[in-house]
Amino acid sequence: MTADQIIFLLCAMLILGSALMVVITRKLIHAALWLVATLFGVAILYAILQAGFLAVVQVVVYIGAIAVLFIFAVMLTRREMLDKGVQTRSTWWLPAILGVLILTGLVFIIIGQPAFGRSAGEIPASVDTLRNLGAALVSPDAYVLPFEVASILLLAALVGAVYVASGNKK
Amino acid sequence: MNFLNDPINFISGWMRDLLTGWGLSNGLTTAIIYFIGITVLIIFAMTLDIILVWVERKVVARFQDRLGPNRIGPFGLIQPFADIIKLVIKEDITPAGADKLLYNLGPVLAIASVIILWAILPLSSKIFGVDLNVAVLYLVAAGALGTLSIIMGGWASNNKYALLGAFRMVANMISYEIPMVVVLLIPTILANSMSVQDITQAQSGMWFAILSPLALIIFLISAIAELGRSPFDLNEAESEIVAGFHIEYSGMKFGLFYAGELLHAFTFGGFIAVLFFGGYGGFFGLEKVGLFSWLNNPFVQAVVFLAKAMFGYWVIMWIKYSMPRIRIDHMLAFNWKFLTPLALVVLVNTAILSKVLAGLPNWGYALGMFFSNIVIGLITIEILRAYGRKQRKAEGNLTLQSAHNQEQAV
Amino acid sequence: MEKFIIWLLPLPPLLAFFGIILFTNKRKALSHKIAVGAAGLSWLGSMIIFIRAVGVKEFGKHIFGSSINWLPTGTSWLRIGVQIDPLSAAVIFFVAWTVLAIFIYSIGYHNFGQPEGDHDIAGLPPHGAMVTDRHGHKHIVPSIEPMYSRFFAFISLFAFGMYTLVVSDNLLTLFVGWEIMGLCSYLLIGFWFGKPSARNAAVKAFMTTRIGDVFMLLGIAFVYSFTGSLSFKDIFKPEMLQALAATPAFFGLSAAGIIGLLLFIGTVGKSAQWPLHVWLPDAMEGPTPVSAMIHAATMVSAGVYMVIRMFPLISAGWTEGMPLNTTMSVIAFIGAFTALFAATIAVAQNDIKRVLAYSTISQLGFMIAALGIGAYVAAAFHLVTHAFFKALLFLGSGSVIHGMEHGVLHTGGHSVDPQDMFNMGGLRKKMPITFWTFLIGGFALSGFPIITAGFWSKDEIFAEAFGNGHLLVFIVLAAAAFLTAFYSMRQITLTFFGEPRTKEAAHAQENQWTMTVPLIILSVFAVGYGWVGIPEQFPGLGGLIHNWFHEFVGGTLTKFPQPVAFSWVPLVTSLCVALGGLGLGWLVYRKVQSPKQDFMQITVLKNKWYFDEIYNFLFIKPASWIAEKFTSQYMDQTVIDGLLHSVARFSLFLGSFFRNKIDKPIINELIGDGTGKVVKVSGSGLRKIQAGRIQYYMVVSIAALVIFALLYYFMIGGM
Amino acid sequence: MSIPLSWYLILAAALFSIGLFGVLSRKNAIAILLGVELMLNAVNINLVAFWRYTDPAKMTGQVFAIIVFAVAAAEVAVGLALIISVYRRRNTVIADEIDLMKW
Repeated sequence: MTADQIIFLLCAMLILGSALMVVITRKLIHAALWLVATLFGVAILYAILQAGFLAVVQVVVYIGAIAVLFIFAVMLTRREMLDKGVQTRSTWWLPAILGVLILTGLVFIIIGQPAFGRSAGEIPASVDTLRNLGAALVSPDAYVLPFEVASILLLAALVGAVYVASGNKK
Repeated sequence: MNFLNDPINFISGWMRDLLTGWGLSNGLTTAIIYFIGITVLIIFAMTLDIILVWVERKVVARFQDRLGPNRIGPFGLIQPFADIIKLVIKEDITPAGADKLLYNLGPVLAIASVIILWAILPLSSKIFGVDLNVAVLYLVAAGALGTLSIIMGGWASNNKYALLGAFRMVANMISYEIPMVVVLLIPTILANSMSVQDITQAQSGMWFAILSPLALIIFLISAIAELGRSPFDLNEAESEIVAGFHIEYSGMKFGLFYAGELLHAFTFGGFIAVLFFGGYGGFFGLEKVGLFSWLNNPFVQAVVFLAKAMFGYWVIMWIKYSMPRIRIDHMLAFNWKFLTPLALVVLVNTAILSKVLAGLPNWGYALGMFFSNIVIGLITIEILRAYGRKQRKAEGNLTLQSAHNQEQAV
Repeated sequence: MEKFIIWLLPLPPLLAFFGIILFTNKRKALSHKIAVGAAGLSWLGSMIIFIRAVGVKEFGKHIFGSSINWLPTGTSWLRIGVQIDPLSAAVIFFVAWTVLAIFIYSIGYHNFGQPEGDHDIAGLPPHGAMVTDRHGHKHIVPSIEPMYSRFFAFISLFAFGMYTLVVSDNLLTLFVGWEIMGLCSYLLIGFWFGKPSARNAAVKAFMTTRIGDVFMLLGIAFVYSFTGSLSFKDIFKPEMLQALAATPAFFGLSAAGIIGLLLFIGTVGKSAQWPLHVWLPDAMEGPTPVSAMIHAATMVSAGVYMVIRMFPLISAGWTEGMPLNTTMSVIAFIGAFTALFAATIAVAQNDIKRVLAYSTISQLGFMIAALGIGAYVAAAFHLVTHAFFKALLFLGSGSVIHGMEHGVLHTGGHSVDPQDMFNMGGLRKKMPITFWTFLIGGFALSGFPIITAGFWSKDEIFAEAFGNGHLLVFIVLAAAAFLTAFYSMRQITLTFFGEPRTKEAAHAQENQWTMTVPLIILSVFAVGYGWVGIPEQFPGLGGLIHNWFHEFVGGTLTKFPQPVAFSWVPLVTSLCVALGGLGLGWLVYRKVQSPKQDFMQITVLKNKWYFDEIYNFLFIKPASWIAEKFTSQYMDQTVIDGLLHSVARFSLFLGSFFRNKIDKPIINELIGDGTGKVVKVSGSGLRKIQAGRIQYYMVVSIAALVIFALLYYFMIGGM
Repeated sequence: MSIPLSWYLILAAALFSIGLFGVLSRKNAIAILLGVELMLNAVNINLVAFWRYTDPAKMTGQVFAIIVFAVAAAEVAVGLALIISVYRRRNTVIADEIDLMKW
């Protein structure tokens, strides 16, 4: 077991454990914070995968914005009885079974595929992933269109969210 | 590579040989070395923090035309320790109904979010945590952790005022993040890289502050807002919500918050220095001159950097203790209606000019960039004055109107 | 020219009928002028035709006649037309005269010119009106008949019917005329429909004649089906008659026999012969001119005319001297029997008109008997003479009754019956003209020798009967003749001789000219017409006047009938029978003052041999029983109504069954509400699926995904 | 780098199924969004893993991951806005109670 495998396993445990806690814990705030832990785990994973930019972006976007949004949302919709009752639906066992089935199915498929077994190749020093990423995002022949569309999407979401949440009492 | 010019690698190499010698596996040794490095950095930061407490109290006193702590030890040097001991001795109360886990996690995260920053702070060309190629973004990411800590603190203390204070603080930080991120792009554009080392090297010729002073000003303002200090420190606004989110904290937890805040301020001072004042370098090419080659020595660079950082910190304190508090909606309006648009304009301007003026020699390039910023500044001032005049006129005739009404009413 | 006039003969009375009915029934004077005018026109036309016909030599060979296509019957047409041959010429002569006389007579009879009755209502005979004369005396005067113009319309229609019958050249239009006269007899008998007896009499007359008509129609149909045509020319072709006589039909009779019999039954009904005679006496309910015209002169004689017309068919396969074929023997028997039978009843009647009715029946019996024994010309001769003197007698009795009514009004005693002979007596002084004309008529009826026409025609019949050896018929007819003479003398003595038995009789007055002139005209014919038919071999008078009638009417037959050899026996019998009857009648009834003294009032005869009761018992009671009990009670109420009710009940049951057993339980509950419930249940069940719970949707979709994946994996083979 | 690609995929699959379970079993609408976030992160892990293990030169994986970031952010923003407005009107965030299109 090499060091990075250990680190990976630790990180995997962190992610899965906190993910489970997100899903299981009764108090919603804790769920949100566990989500933050999961996201942090995923960021570390990206770091392991040498996708530094993504790791930091993950932290900035997810933890900085989305998690905070979640916490805001939880606080805005506070009501005393909310966290009292059982948080999961009465028929929670059905999704559990489904989840397990899907997991075993996927795992079965992943293991079945030899191609997935190979280990990662070394990134040649010449390749500067960040620069390539920047270039890919804005060069016309690569992904400038999806990039622009994404920006428009964000704008629309921004306007929409403001309009819906503001509850304009006309 | 001896100790003087590359201390960290030297030490790590030494340690590696030591540990491998002990038969540890390679991965394990690197893990241990990294660990030791991190602890040393943290210890350095915390000691610096204590010093800052003293500096803070002295400088604030001087601003307020008073002496500051001078009773304990010469010039009150022991005062920080006294404070720390006081905090430690204080009874540690956790409010009833508080969310134990979050309540305790709050202060820890506060300190964590600051210390994380030190990972990328370039003390000198050789002495630094890690040279991330996305350091600038890392700075913003760290900010996110800060937000989380404040929310946890506010929420967990089960106190309406704490929660409200946390909300306001978070709203403030998040909204000021936008202009900060936009402005951070400017040094990235100028230095063609997000890595702090590259930015510093890039500034050896010309400080970015000179190239885009507006960016500096906007960064300064958003940094202060990020810190939640002075004009924007509404969370501790006694008049409004007693003591903000850390109202329920007492004893060492409050101490952690307080220390975190101070260190955060200093760190941002450091970043201002790195991004706009050339960081540990920036001697306008001076260090290339034979005489001043000692300027390249890591330790000297470290001292230069710390001096610049202290200057940045001083500026922040200066603003803190001289500016009145701004109301929360003014603050937000100021940000969204004035600061963000201005930042975008400056960014666009820098992006375009950096490409357009690329051909010019260094001073021409700098001059063009500087003057463009001046022009933008003047235009904004003009717009502001027009807006103000209109506002006053509206209020003016309003008052005239009301007076008129009163005459008629009588 | 003649053909044109023949067509027009029946038309005037028809136009008069429509004119009166549609236009002028409000104005009485105008309507009777129209009616009499029309009768006059037809009379003029028929006189012209008669003179023309008499003028033609051997008229039997080339008779006036024309026919047109009327009904398309497939390939050929049914032809109808008009024809005047010697027989119809003779008949048209007496018809014209009697119709005209009766039209004029009825003007006076219905008190034209008298004031409106005080409280006369239509449908009842007039009761007289209170009048104050110049001197202020108030006395009752006979009032005018309220339905005056209606009466003239009906008798004009009747005249039209008679003319079409006489003039027609085929059985169909003959039958049309026959039926119209039947209708008119019904209408006129029931003229005073206010009286119930008149109504019943009208219905009785119509029903009995109708029975006869049905058989006659059968005969006509048989003839048509056999010969394919109805006109006399075709039927009386010799070879056709041979075919008819040859082909056997039912009951062992030949076709000709059957047809003859069927047609004869029609005549029995119409001319009131023995079995169907009951209606004629009751027909006296109608006004007297009606009785005179219909029940004496024209209608009843129409029946005999039809039989005479059909003589060649009836006597097909019989030649003079041969024994009678069955049809002729039947006819002869019925004729003779009716003559005697009616005569016996006539003797016992008190009502003046009833006596004459029965005498008509017996005289018709004479004619039928004559035809039965083959005396074709004698029958025709008696037909004509009888028409004249019987019309005379009826009109006479009408004026007697009219006079008696005058007396009743005068004295105010309404209980006295003006028609009962025993209330009369001694009217010869009060009504001389009526007395003398009535006397002539009576002597003609009883066959007073030499003078009256009745003697010559009856003598002819006795001669024929005796000459051809039908002794039984001869004897029966002789007895009938004796009785006829007796009751006519009884009638004359009771009404005219002796002293007036009641006050009303004392006040009777002679009537105005419109009633007496027709009497005189008819009395002239009653006497004069006889001399036309005196047989050649008659001792004394034989050769004086050529026997024109025999020679003229005989021409209608293809074979000229030979006059029978003269012998004394029939002559002597007819003489003593006539004179004996008259004398006995006078002797017996000179003294008689009241019915009790009249020994002839034998109850059997008085009640008309109980035939009415018999018929009542045999036919009417069963018919009414059938009508009430059987058809209405049993058939209608129980069977049909029962059926209907049961159907109704069944349908009700069915309805309720369907409703309660099928509709409500099955269709409503099971299908209607059932589906509703099913839908509701399934709906509420299914609703859960769409309950808007997002996670439920997601679970379901992912579950499906997993299942399909598994299926795919296991079924179609692993990855 | 001796970590085989399949490990990352299994990790992502696990994270995905946990997220799925979270989405399907939690009552609170916001918890559902948390679940969705987990699933999106699982997808991102896969993307980056594939980028890393197939061809680091071509940045498709990373670009796709960034796009997923954008979409996730937009989705959360709008989702939470909706939930808050629903809460403001219906005083509930329980997913099962928000089952009517009109109120």
